[in-house]
Parts: sequence; structure tokens; C-alpha cells
Amino acid sequence: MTEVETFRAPLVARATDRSRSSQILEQNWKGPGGIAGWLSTVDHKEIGKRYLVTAFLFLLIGGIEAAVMRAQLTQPNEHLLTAEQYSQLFTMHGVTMIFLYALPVLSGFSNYLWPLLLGSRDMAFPRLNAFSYWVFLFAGIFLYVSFPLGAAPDDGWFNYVPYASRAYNPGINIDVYALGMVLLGISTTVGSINFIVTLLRLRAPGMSINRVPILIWGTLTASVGNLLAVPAVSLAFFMLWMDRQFGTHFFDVSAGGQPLLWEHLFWMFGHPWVYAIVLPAMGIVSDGLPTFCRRPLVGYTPVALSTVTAMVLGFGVWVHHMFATGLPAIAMSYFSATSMIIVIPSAVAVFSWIATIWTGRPVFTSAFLFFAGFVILFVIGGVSGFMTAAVPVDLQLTHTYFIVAHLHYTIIGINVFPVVGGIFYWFPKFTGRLMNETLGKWTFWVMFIGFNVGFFPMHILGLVGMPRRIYTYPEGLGWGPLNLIVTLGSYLFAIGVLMFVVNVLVSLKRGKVAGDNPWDGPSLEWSTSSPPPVYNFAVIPTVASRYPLWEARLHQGDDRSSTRQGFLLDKGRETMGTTSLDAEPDVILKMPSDAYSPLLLALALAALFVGALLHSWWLLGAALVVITLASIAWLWPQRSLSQIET
Amino acid sequence: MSARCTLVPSVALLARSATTYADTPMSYLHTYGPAGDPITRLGWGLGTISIAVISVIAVLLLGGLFRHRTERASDDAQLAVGREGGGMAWIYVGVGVSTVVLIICMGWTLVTTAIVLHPPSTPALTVQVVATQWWWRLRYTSANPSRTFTTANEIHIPVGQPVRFELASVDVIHSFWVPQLSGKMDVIPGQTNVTWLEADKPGVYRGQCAVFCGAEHARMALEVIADTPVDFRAWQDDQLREDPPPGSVTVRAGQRVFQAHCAACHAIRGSDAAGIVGPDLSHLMSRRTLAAGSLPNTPGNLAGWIADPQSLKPGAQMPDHLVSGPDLTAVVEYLNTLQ
Amino acid sequence: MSRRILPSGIVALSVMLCACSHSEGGSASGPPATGLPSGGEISALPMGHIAGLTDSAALARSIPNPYGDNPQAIASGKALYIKMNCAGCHGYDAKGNMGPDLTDTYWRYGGLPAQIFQSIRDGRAQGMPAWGAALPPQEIWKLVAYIQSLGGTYSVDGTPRNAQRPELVAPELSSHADDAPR
Amino acid sequence: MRNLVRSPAAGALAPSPRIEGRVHDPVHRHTPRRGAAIAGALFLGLPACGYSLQAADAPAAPPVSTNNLSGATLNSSPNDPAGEWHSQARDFANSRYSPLDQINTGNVGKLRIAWTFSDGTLHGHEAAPLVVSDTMYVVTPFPDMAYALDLSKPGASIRWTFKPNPSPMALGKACCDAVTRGIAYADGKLIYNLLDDHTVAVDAKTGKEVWRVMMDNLETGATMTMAPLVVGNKVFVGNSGGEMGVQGWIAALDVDTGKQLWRAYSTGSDKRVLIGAEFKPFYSWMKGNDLGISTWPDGMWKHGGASVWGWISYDPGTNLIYYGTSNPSPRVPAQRPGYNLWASTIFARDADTGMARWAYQTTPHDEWDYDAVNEDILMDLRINGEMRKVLVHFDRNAYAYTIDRTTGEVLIAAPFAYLNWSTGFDAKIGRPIVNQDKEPRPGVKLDNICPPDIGGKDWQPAAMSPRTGLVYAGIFNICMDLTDHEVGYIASTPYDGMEMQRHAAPGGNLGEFMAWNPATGKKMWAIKERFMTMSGALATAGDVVFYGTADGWFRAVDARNGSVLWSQKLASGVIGQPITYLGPDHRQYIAIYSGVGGAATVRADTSMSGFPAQGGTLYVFSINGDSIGAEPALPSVSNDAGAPAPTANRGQQ
Repeated sequence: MTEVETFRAPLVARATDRSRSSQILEQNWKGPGGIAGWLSTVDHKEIGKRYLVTAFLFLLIGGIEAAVMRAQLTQPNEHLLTAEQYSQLFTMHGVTMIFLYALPVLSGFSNYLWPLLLGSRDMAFPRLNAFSYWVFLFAGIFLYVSFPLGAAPDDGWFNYVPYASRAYNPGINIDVYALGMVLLGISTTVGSINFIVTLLRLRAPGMSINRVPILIWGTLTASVGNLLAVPAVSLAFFMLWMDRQFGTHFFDVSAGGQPLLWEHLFWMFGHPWVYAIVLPAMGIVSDGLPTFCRRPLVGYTPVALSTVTAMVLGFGVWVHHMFATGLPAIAMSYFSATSMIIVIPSAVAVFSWIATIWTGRPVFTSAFLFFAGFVILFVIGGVSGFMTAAVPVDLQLTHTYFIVAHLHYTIIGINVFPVVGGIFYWFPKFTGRLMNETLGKWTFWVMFIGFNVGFFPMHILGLVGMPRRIYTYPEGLGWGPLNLIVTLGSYLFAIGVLMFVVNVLVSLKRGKVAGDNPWDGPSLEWSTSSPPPVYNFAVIPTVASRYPLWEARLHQGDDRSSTRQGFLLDKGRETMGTTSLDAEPDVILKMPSDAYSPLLLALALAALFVGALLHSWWLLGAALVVITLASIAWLWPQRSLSQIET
Repeated sequence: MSARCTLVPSVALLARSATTYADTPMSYLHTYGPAGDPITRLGWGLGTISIAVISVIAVLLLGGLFRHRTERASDDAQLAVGREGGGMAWIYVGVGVSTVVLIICMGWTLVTTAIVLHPPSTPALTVQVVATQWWWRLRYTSANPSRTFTTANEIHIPVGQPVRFELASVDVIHSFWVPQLSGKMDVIPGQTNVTWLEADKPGVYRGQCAVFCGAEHARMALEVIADTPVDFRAWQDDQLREDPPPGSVTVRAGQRVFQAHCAACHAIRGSDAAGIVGPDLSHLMSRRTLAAGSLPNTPGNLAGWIADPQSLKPGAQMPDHLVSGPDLTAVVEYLNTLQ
Repeated sequence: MSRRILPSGIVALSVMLCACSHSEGGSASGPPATGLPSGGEISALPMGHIAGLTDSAALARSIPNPYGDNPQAIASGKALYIKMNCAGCHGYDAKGNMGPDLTDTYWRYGGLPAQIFQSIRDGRAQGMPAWGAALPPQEIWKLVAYIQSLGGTYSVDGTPRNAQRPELVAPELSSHADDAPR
Repeated sequence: MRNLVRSPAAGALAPSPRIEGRVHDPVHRHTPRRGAAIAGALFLGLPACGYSLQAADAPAAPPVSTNNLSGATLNSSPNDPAGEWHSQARDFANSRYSPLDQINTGNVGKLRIAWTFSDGTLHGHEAAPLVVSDTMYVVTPFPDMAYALDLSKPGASIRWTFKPNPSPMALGKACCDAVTRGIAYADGKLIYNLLDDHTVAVDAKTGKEVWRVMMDNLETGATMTMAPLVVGNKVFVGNSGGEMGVQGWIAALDVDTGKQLWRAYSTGSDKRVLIGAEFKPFYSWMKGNDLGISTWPDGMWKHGGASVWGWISYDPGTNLIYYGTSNPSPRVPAQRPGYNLWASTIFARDADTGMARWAYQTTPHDEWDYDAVNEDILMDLRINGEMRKVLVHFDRNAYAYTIDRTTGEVLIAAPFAYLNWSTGFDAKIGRPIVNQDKEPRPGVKLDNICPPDIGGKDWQPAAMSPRTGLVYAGIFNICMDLTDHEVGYIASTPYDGMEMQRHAAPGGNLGEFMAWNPATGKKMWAIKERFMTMSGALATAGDVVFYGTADGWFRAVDARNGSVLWSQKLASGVIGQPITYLGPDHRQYIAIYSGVGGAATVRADTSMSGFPAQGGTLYVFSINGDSIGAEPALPSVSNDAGAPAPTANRGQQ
């Protein structure tokens, strides 16, 4: 029985690639490989890639749904779809894009990059990370299983009652929505916990809180926001399910319930959520743009603080989704004011990016084009949001295509463009190969022009009075030609996305081999090989500034980060735990090895929700038993993780 | 190929489209009543500021892009600037200007909110609107109960006076919206929301349900017809006048068919039909549209609608196969007498 | 990286493609788009006037409710129950008032779906109005679906959901004893 | 010796009715037990008196009002023979007072069943039997059969049976059970209404139909349940069916031929409502022309209800008939803004021409189904020192009105039962003040509205005794929770839209039998009953008042102090009207129908423990149960003493 060491002073060593220590580290961190490895891996890089791939598949599915809807709206009185099919399509388009693509893709980036950016060997809770992915995948499948049965959710992504109540929607459609969202909420919540603890405890020594990259700030703020908002709305979904199945009256008007209660509960989560799906993306730009401007980001502190302020204010603006519900004018004016003030943190970020471009020497790579294009789309989306913050104007704009335009500019503009740019930027690090630059530039222009031609006329459609979610419209309202332009533009944008996917698939095999740091980026991930070894860092680096790889050339101060020399930590899977603010070395963290319990627990949880959906209580019971056993297995104290004091 | 050449055409597109689209029926680029005009002015103001901001940012961005452009990161070792600083001024100036603009807009917004909240004078007329899945029931109330009557989907209001609307829903959330007269107001079951409209000049102003309310949300339109006070009074009297009893044989047969097949859901004042499941059909032929604005009101459309409503408005509550053949022609003939 | 694109993606994509093929009505009001007999077929069912008990019961036992227990049909049947003033006679809880109780298993004119359909369509002697003119067959079948959901009716295969006496298919039609209306 | 004295209070089954008087009567009230003891002593003291009680041939002289508390005097025209009972209320004034006094507070304890009669039907039995010379005529609920019982035969065997066979469709249209409220007698003919809107006249001797007239169309949902009133050669009838959205009317038919003389509708133009020049309502808000149209939303008066299914009284002095109309339809007030005239209104009309003289609406814009059809008891009262010709009306809105019957002015309006729908009565404008938060709104459940839809008192008629000057009535102590649903008019289907559940008001008892002083508007005493007191009342010169309860108790109480002197549990609930008559043997009998139904069972909580089953039996009581040809109650003391054999002709004395 190996004697359990509880205290050891870590060796300081020099990292050489083929040194004996890297073989030992390889043994410690390599999973079994093959199918068993695939199911049981807890490596943050594997989970990150899976998040990215699954999220992009949902993006494509959501895109197909959008394409079918646009075909239906191309001309007045079109008969391609029935009203019910259209309702299910626009609901699944919304749910897929906002819940199954937007945050998961950012989780993909963050899961892959956080340990590399922070100088750690893995996330704080590797098994929780795997569990979070599996639950997300099963929630996606849970929502999509209803489609072939023709019983997909059909009341929009914010699912207003009483149309969502049993009296007007007696099928299982809305139960699939409610339970699916609670399941997805579990994945998001545990993911948020994982990110927050990783930020507080697993930074490389010396990387104090004001030296972490902006992507970290973005994801951290999003995680704190989700930690507060997602459990609350999961309760609201559960209340809706109880109303529908067990005759409670939370939202039932005839017995004292209130439809407005649902609107408030949903949007209190809704607005923080839409900030959670854009702040990390803004973080990607804030980290990627400086590399291509050949200079550090202008105003690191203002941008970091504006990210946090945006989320804090984000909790105080939700009624701007409900200006037309007849609430008292005083209340609405308050929320109108907060919705206008929230423009300021965004302004800080925009001017910081422009200043970085203006005072830097921009290098026109594809990634940079996406980041630059993002800035203008961000501003267009921002100002159209600012217009809806004015209560009386919103009484005309709300529930029309102006809002559809605004939400597409913000979500595609602020999430999709940075994500695609981020893939161009970090593809070499993920795969060791560069993506094709010329195809990349063509992809940008096709996507940028397609997007603007497709979605800018939606503003005009909104101004000429086209309401949201109508599956057809009569002639004579002037909506026909504009809808045609929107459809063509959106198809062009779709072509752009396909070009990007082709670029990714082709570059996997035939991309130019990329070194460790093809773009001469400043942050830690560029100090590792491409793709990084399974243990990330041979020795835990020490950090002395915000831009470790640019310190020499920025000649500020004389202490230097060192990625060649640091703590060895090769006794099993270990990484360095540091204090929260100043990141001083604090403890050696023993990391759990690959395990099946996350997958098992996720499967049992999914079975629990399927049992609840189908009212088969024995399945529910069985799932509960398996959940308990899997949890015990998961939390069983392991000697190898020195969780047992002998 | 720079971003600039795409921005210019889109701004032009916006300007050109503004003029051509101003007069489409549902456009609120131009409104015709005191409840809508202040909103439109504020809307144009904020819109102009937005376009200005976009243009400024676009110019700055393009400027920044082409100022020190380098072909390739050839001498990658070399960084743009040694010093960390520089560029903070951008943030201070940019955020400062933005904050000032925001505060001005906020002030203008509060003023406009106050103006449009309440009608200038207490409305003489109150219309009770009941939104139900996929049409609008209207009840004109008045101090003298016998001048209280019910109609559907077509609201008449006197020009130049504010009219109060009490909105109630009997099933799901709808939204009462006549864009050319004022902002929308959601109709939420369990509570009565109040809004007001006023038209400066006579005309037909189209409205539509704005919140998703089920299968035929797309075909739940309404029309507000502003009449001169004289015409409005005439219209009210006309609605209160009972149609003469059917004269010819076929019309009498048509009334019998109507009483047998349709009276359970529809009402015609003056006859024995008084159902409230469907719209009140008194003086049906005086209305411009059928099935909540879905199709213009012509005898041909009426016959087509009665014969097979599910093909024109699938999901509507009106069932198919209710009357056909000679019954259909008789009942259409009878309905045509309801002027 | 490419190896791992396949597994989770294919499931979602295939699910999506076969989705648009058919979809049942989600909202309560839309008539079920497919999978159910259309209005015309239903009215063509061989109803015939129910003469003697023998053939009518067998005939009635052979005609199930085309809507079965489709939740949309039950919901719109319940809405019709209120709108067509059935609640006035049979009570808002269908426990009976002027008209008989529809939740128990005593059916004066027969508790099979086809017999309830006929009671609604042609009316009954003791004051039940005939709804055949105002409601086409598919709307009446929705009302029958709602009444069946109350649990007191007999199912077509003869096994009543909870009635003790399955042979009590149509007491009134068999004997003309003066009944005691509830 | 049988238990001679059955003390009502000690009855094992009977819940002892608690006596509670609001105004303390100067005479100290006996508790029931002591009252019975005194009666027992009296009885024991007179064993030898035997049974040939002195028959009062000539009607007793008009009772000298010894201590009349309200100074009320009664005009008991048409002064039928004291021992007979020719119309439901016995007189035009609707007093239900009988001058017979063989049964008095002293010997009422000895009442026993003399004979019973089952009419073979099970719906609610609301009618009162009639007695003309030596025949009793009864009418049954659906199928509305009439029987003639020969009182001269032992056990009153059936002389003839008349079966009108009304259409069974009426069963599905009658809102509140397939009942009929009574039969009228007019020179050799019996006239009554069938449920399927026909009025029929039957020869009293032979039981053959004389004429049958269709008065309304059953298809529209109209039914006819009221008891006709005969005045001279005219008989007045009205329809019911407010729940079905009918148009209410009252009509006068010629007694001999059944031809309609005039018909007055309750809504519509003044021409239809027979309102003309001499129409002078007392209050200004009922003045104006065509108010039957202008107080309704456009066109809704056509299905405005206001049917006439209650009681009619007649004042020979002024030749006016007085009656009330039912509530406006639909029962959802939000659908019919305006006063909805002439619903829930008391009308005074000229008996010959039908033209209205005055009208008073008890519940303007009624929102809770408070009809005004209850009986108007005519009397002359001393109010503020001045003799006034008044009518006393206990309305369903729980206000008891004393109205000047010549002008329609409300002299007194005081609540007689627990109410919270109104906060008071505004005497100046003559209207109750409505309590805003008890006004129902569609789709919103409203709890605890008192009185319920069947009111503080429903149609069950009160009785008045000129000897005590008090009015005796069975009232309710009930509230309701209701939800309004907007409703459309579909011919021959219900048009009311009120979902309602009744429950007991504070106090827990559902019913109460009380005495009311119409001059002061005060309740003298009241007896709380666990179940509803749904039966008519009967007052007699013997100072005994009879009433029955919905769970089947038939009680006799002292007219002065309300102490219960005698109780008898009948087979089913009592919702009929008790009468008293002199048999051919000049013995006083009390007759009452038992057979629960009507409003007591419709939408009521029939699951209460002790709720009776249906029935259909007529009970006739007499002192010691003696009747023609029946065995004397006492077994002979010694067999060999040759006690007088029961002879068939015993009843012939």
C-alpha cells in the first residue's frame, strides 16, 4: 500500500522535450485510448473539442431550420409549411441556437483554453467537466427526440403561458421543453461552478487576478451570472411542468395564477443569459485582436471591469422585454434607464478595440477580419438595442422583426463571428495545422455580406410592421420583396458558414503545419506545442506580466515569466493550486484519473427526465437508484488523491 | 476589398427604403395621431443617432485598419509599440461622448413616455376589446345601455377625439397593435389593460396581433376606420338599426339554414341567433374584411370561407362541412342582406 | 479531431431531416394534420338508425372514436362542452344538473362512443337537443372524446373502463320503464 | 296506552329545533317540554270528552283580534266556506289563513295520521291539495296527473284519475325539477298548467278534459310550473324558463273556453308590456317609455327572461292583480349593462284589461338570480298611525318589503335573512345599495355571497294570521360561491352561465322558520332548522302554524310564541303547502304532500347526512288520527263490555 504523502516540497526543474520526466508525465496523464478512453476521458482538451463539435452540429441543424423557415417566408401566402410545423421550427431554431449552440460553443473554447491560458494541467473538477458535457449532449438529444414524433416544443424559446398551459397545448410538446431545459440547466450550472473554482485556485504562480486574459474574465462573469440565473429559471420550468401535469395553478388565471409571473421569472434569467452568451465571445476578441494588431490591448482594466459591470447591470434590465404588458409607467421608466446605462460598458469595450486597431499595426489574417467585422456588427446590434430601451419606441418595435434583426445582430454578430474568428486563431493550437487563409478571407466576405444583406433589411421589415413568428403574410403590405432579400441574404450567409466548415475539414488533413506560436501570440497557450501534450505543461510556468511571451519586447520592468523552469509535479496527475488573488503557490492538487461515473450519472439523469416526461414512475425510480450509486462511486474518497488521512 | 464598400450601399438602401416604405399599411415610419406622433419623432431621433454612431465607428474602424497596414507578420518579433500606454484617450473620449448622448436620449424618452401615457382629454367613447383565438370581439359601451352593441374585427372611431380601449383576453396572450396610430399593448388574460388611440384624419388603419398566440396568429388582423364625427354617428345608428325581416323566399330559407347551422356560434341582432362563440355577424356586409382581416369581404369570398374555412385559415375554430350545396347559396344570399 | 465529429452529430442531423415529414397538431385548436380520418370520412360511417337492441349494440360496438384519446381532441372537446352550453344542463363538472350525470356508468341511451355520438347528433326524447346541424361530425367526435375522458363510458372492446356491469350497454333502449331522472 | 304525548323536542331522530326570538315577547316563552306537559295535563283531564267534538258548521265569526301585534286586518274574499280550500292560498290576499279552530294549541299534540295517499310519482311535490265539498283534488309533478279523492269514503279512495300525458321533452327543459306548483278550482272545473306549456281544464265531477290551450313553445326552453289564480271568469297563468333565455309573460284566459283575453310580456316595448297612460310607478327611475328596451343592450331584451312562475294575488277593492317577474337572463351581469327592466319587478295590473298600474323593481340590474316572483300578501296595516292598504313581500334578495299596494311606494324594507350583497336600502330612491366587491366578473371565482341564487326565501309561500297580525315564513340561512362564464344564446339550451356552489351561512343551519311583524319590519321569533325550510306555511284560527322541512319534519308551532307543539317525520322531504279542511264528518284535518325535489335538490349538496330520498305521499292528520270509518284509536278497555263496534257509518254523524 503506497504510503500516502501529504506534504512534499515540489522539485524545480528545467523542461526539455525528450527528458525522462516528460515520459513519466505522459504515462500519468494519458487515458486508456480507444472506445474505453473515449467514454471515460476527463481531459479538458478532449471535452473542449467535443463541446465545439457538438455545438457546431447544433449550429448547422439550427441553420437548416432557419433555411426552411426563410423558404416559407419568401413570398406572401406561401404554403410550404403548416402553421404547426412553422411553430415547431421557429421554436426549435430559437432553442437550438440560444441554448444548444451559443453557450456550449463558448464552453468548448473555455474548457480547451482555460488550463492552457492559466498555466494549469486541467480544470479544477475534471470529472464534473465530463459530466457537464454528457448532460448537455443528452439534453440536446432529449429536446430533439420530440421532432420526429411531430411533438417538438411550439411556443417559442421564451414559451409564454397560457398558450404553454395544458388547456391550449395538451400534447407533450411543452413538457419536452420544460424538462429538457431543466436538464440542460444542470449541465450549465455545474459548468459554471467548474470555471469559477478553476479561476480562483488553478492559476499559474504569479498570475495575479489582473494578469488573466480577457477571455477568462468573460467566461468567469458568464459563469457567475449563470450560477445565479439558471437555477431560478429551472424552478420556473419545473413550476410550468407541475401546472401541466399535476394541476397546480402557478400560471392558471381562473384560480389566481398570473401569466405575468412566467414572463418575469423567464426574463430575469433571459437577459443575464443573453449576456452570458456574448461576454466570453467579446473576451475572445479582446485576446485575439491584440495579437494581430501587434500590440497589447488598450485599457485592459477598463475592459475587464466593463465585462463585470455589464453582467451586474444585466440582472437589472429584464423588464425591457415586457414594456408592452401594461406595467406601471414608473417601473418601466426605471428599467428603460438601466437598459440605456448598460450601453456604457459596451462602449468601453468598443472604444478599446478601436484604439487597439488604431494604435496597432493590423495584420489582415482571416481571424483578424472576423474580429474587425465583429466590431461593426457589435455596434449595429448595440444601437438597435439602445433604440428598444426607450419605452414608447419599444411599444412600436417590440414583437416585430426589428427585434429579430437586433437579436440576430447581437447573437450572430457578437457570438458567431468571434467564434469563427477564434477557430481560425486557435485551430493551429488545437490541431497543429493552419487553416487556409485565402479560403478564410473569402469565407469572411461571403459571411459578412450575406449576413448584412440578410439581416439588415429585417430592421426595415420591423419598421414596416411585420410581427414576429407569423408563418405567412398577405400581399399588399410591402413585406414581400424585403422578405425575399432577407431569404437570399441568409442563404448567402449559410454558404459562408459551409465554406468555413469545409475549410476546417480540409485543413485537418492538408493544413500547413503550424509551430508552437504561428501568430506570435503573447499568452501562455502559445508556449506549448501544437497540439499541446496531454499534460499541457512539462513544468508549471511562473508568470510575471499580462503578456508572458511579449515581455522581452515590451521591456517593462525586469522580472520575466518563465515557461522553461517551474515545479515538476510528476507523482501521478498533479497540478499547482495557488491563492485566489496573487496566485502564490499554495497546495499540490491531486487530479482524478479517467472515470466512467460522469457518463453513468449523466445517463441516469437523462433516464430520470425521460421517466418524468412519460410518467413511467418505475423508470424514474430506477434512475434515482442508479444516480445515487453513481454519485457514491464518484465521490468515494481515493487514496491516490490523498483524500484519505492514514 | 474593404468593409467600407459594403457599408455605403446598405446605408443607401436604408435611406431609399425609408421613403418607399413609409406608406405601406403597417409601417409606423409615419403615424397619424397624437398617440403615435411623439413616439415616431423619438423613434426617428434615436434612429438617426444610431446611424450616426454606426457611421462614426465604421469610419474610425476603417481608418484604424488602413493606417499602418502590414502585409504579413513578417518581422513578427517586432511589436507595434514598445510602450504599454497610448490609446486610453480613445476610451475616455468615446465613453464620455456616449454617456452624454445617452443621458439626452433618456431625458427625451421620459418626456415622450409622459406625453403618450394618457390621452390629452378624457375619451368620450370606450371600446371593450376581447381578444380570442384569432379574432377580435368589440363592444361599444355608452351611458344609455340600449346603445351598447357588439361587433367584430373592424373598429370605427370618430376623427380628432381620443378613444379609450379596454383590452381583455379569454384564452392566451395577444397584443393589440395599430402601428399608424399608437404603440401596441399586450392583452393578458386575468387583467384588463387600457390604451388609447386617436386619428388626425379619416382613413383605414390596419392593425394586427403582435404576440404569438397559436396556429393562426398570422391571420389575426383588425382595421381601425376613422370617420368624421357625423359619419361615425351614422355608423353607430346603422349598427343599432335592425335589418328588415327577410323578404324573398330564398332569403327566408337562408335565414332558416343560418338559424339551424350557424346560430349556435354566431349572433345577428334582430334574428333569434345569439351565439357568442364566433364573431357577431350583425351588418356583416358593412365590414371590409372577413375572418379577422384574412380576406376582403365579397360574396364570393364569403361563400368560399363558409364552405371550407380550414383551407383559408387552417386551425380556425370554424369547422368545415357545415353547409354545402343549395343551403350554402341560400345562407350566403341571406347574409348579403345584412348591410 | 475528424473521428470525433461523427458520433454526436449524426443523431441530431437524421432526427432533423425526418422531422418535417409529419407532425401532429401541437396546439389545442388545430385539427390533427395527419394520422386521423378526415371529417368527410367520419360522417360517412354507417350510422343508420339504431332500431332493435341486438344489431345496434353490435354495430355501435364496432365503431370506435376516431380521435381515440388524442389530447388535442379532448381539450377542444372540453372547450366545446362549455361554449355549446352543455355545462348548463349537465353541470360544469359534468356531474349532472337538469341533464344526467356524464361521469357515472349509467347510460340511459347507451355508453358506447357511437351511441353517445348519436345522442349528441340526433338528440334524445327527454329534452336533449339535436346538435347535428350546428356541429359537423368531427366536432361531435371531439365532444365524445371529452366525455370518454371523464371515465364513465364503455370502451369499444366491451371492457368498460371502470363499470361493473359490462352488459349494461343500452338500458333505455332495451326497457321502456319510466326512469327516475337524477 | 300509547305514548300520548310525543314531545317534538325529545324525538330521537329529530334534531331539536332551537328556539330563538329576536324580539323578546312579553309573555315568557315556554320551553317545548313544559308546553307539552301542560297540553298533556289538559288532555288527561278530559278523558271522557270522547270524540264528538262540536263541529263548527257555520264559519266562525271573523276572529276578534285579541292582541294583534301589527294591527293588520285581512280581507279574506272570496270567502270560501271555512271548511273548504278552493285555491292554493285559500284567498285572493294569499294569506293561507284558515278560520278553523278545532285544532288549537291545546290539542295539536294529539295529531295522528288519519290516512295517506301515494300518487306514484317521484319529482318534487310542491302543490297543495284542494277540497271542494266532499272531494279532495290533488295534482302530481310530471307527468302532471290529477286525482279526485272521495272524502266521504273511508280512506278517501280515488274517484277519478286524469292523465294529460305531457311531452317528455319538457323534462329536459325544466330548470328546477319537473314540478307543478298547484291547481285552481273554478265553477266545476279544475285548471292547472302542464310542464309542456299547456293549460288544461278538467271537469271536477267526471275528470274529463274540458279544454287544453298551448301557451308557449317548448322548443324555446319555456316550461310552465306556476299555480293558476282564478278571479271571476278569468284565470291568470305565466311561464317559467329564465335559465333558458325565454321571454317572460302573464296571460288571462277565459275560464269557460280557455280563450286568451290578454297577455303582458315582461320585456320589450310598452305596447308588449301593456303599459299605458294609467301606469304610474312611484319612483322616477322607473318612469319613461319603452324602458323594457332602453334598459337592455341592443336586442338582448328578446331573451331577457323575467318569467312569471310565482304567486298572484288579487285585491277585489281595486280590481288589481299583483305578481312578480323572475331575474333577467343571462345570469352574467357583465353581458347586460343597464337596469334590465322589467325583470325582478313587482307589477300591479288591472285584472280585466291587464294594463299595468304601477311597478317596483326590487333588484335593479340583478347579478345573483334574485327573482321577485314570491307571494305578495295583501293586508291593511297601521303604519305611523295611519291605516295603509299594503302588500307584504319577502323577496329573494333577503329584503322583506311592506309596499303600499295602491301607489307602489316602499314603506318598509328590512333584511329578514343574512345578506352581504347589499350594504343597506336607500329609502329616498327606493333601491338597495349594491356592495361593489360582491359583484361577479366573468371567469373570476367569487366566494361567500349571501343570500344564494335561491335567495333569503324562495317561492315557498308564507302565511299570515289576522289574529296575531304576524306573517309566518320558512326562510334560508345559505350563502354561495359563484363563477360567471360568458354565455351565448342557443335556442332550447340553458342561457345562464353561473357556476355556483351553495353552503350554510354563519350559524351552520340551512333553514329557519320565523314570525315577522310587517308593521315594524322586525322578526318576532325564529326556529333554526338544520335543513332548508322549503315548504309553504299554514296559519289557523286555533293559533297554530304548520310548516315542513326539506329533510321531512312536519311541525306545528304556537302562533304567539313559536314554541313547537307537535312534530311528525314524513316519508320524504316536505316542499309542499299544508292546508286544513273540515271532512264530511265535520272533523278538522291537516293535509300536506311529502316528496323532496325542486330547488332543495337542484345544485344542492345532496350528500349531507340525513338528506331524504324522493317520495310522493299525501299525509292527512286529525286529532288522534280519527277519520271516517277508521278504528277509534283507543282499544276497548274490556272485551266483554261490548265496546261500541266500529260501525261503517260512524263517520256519518
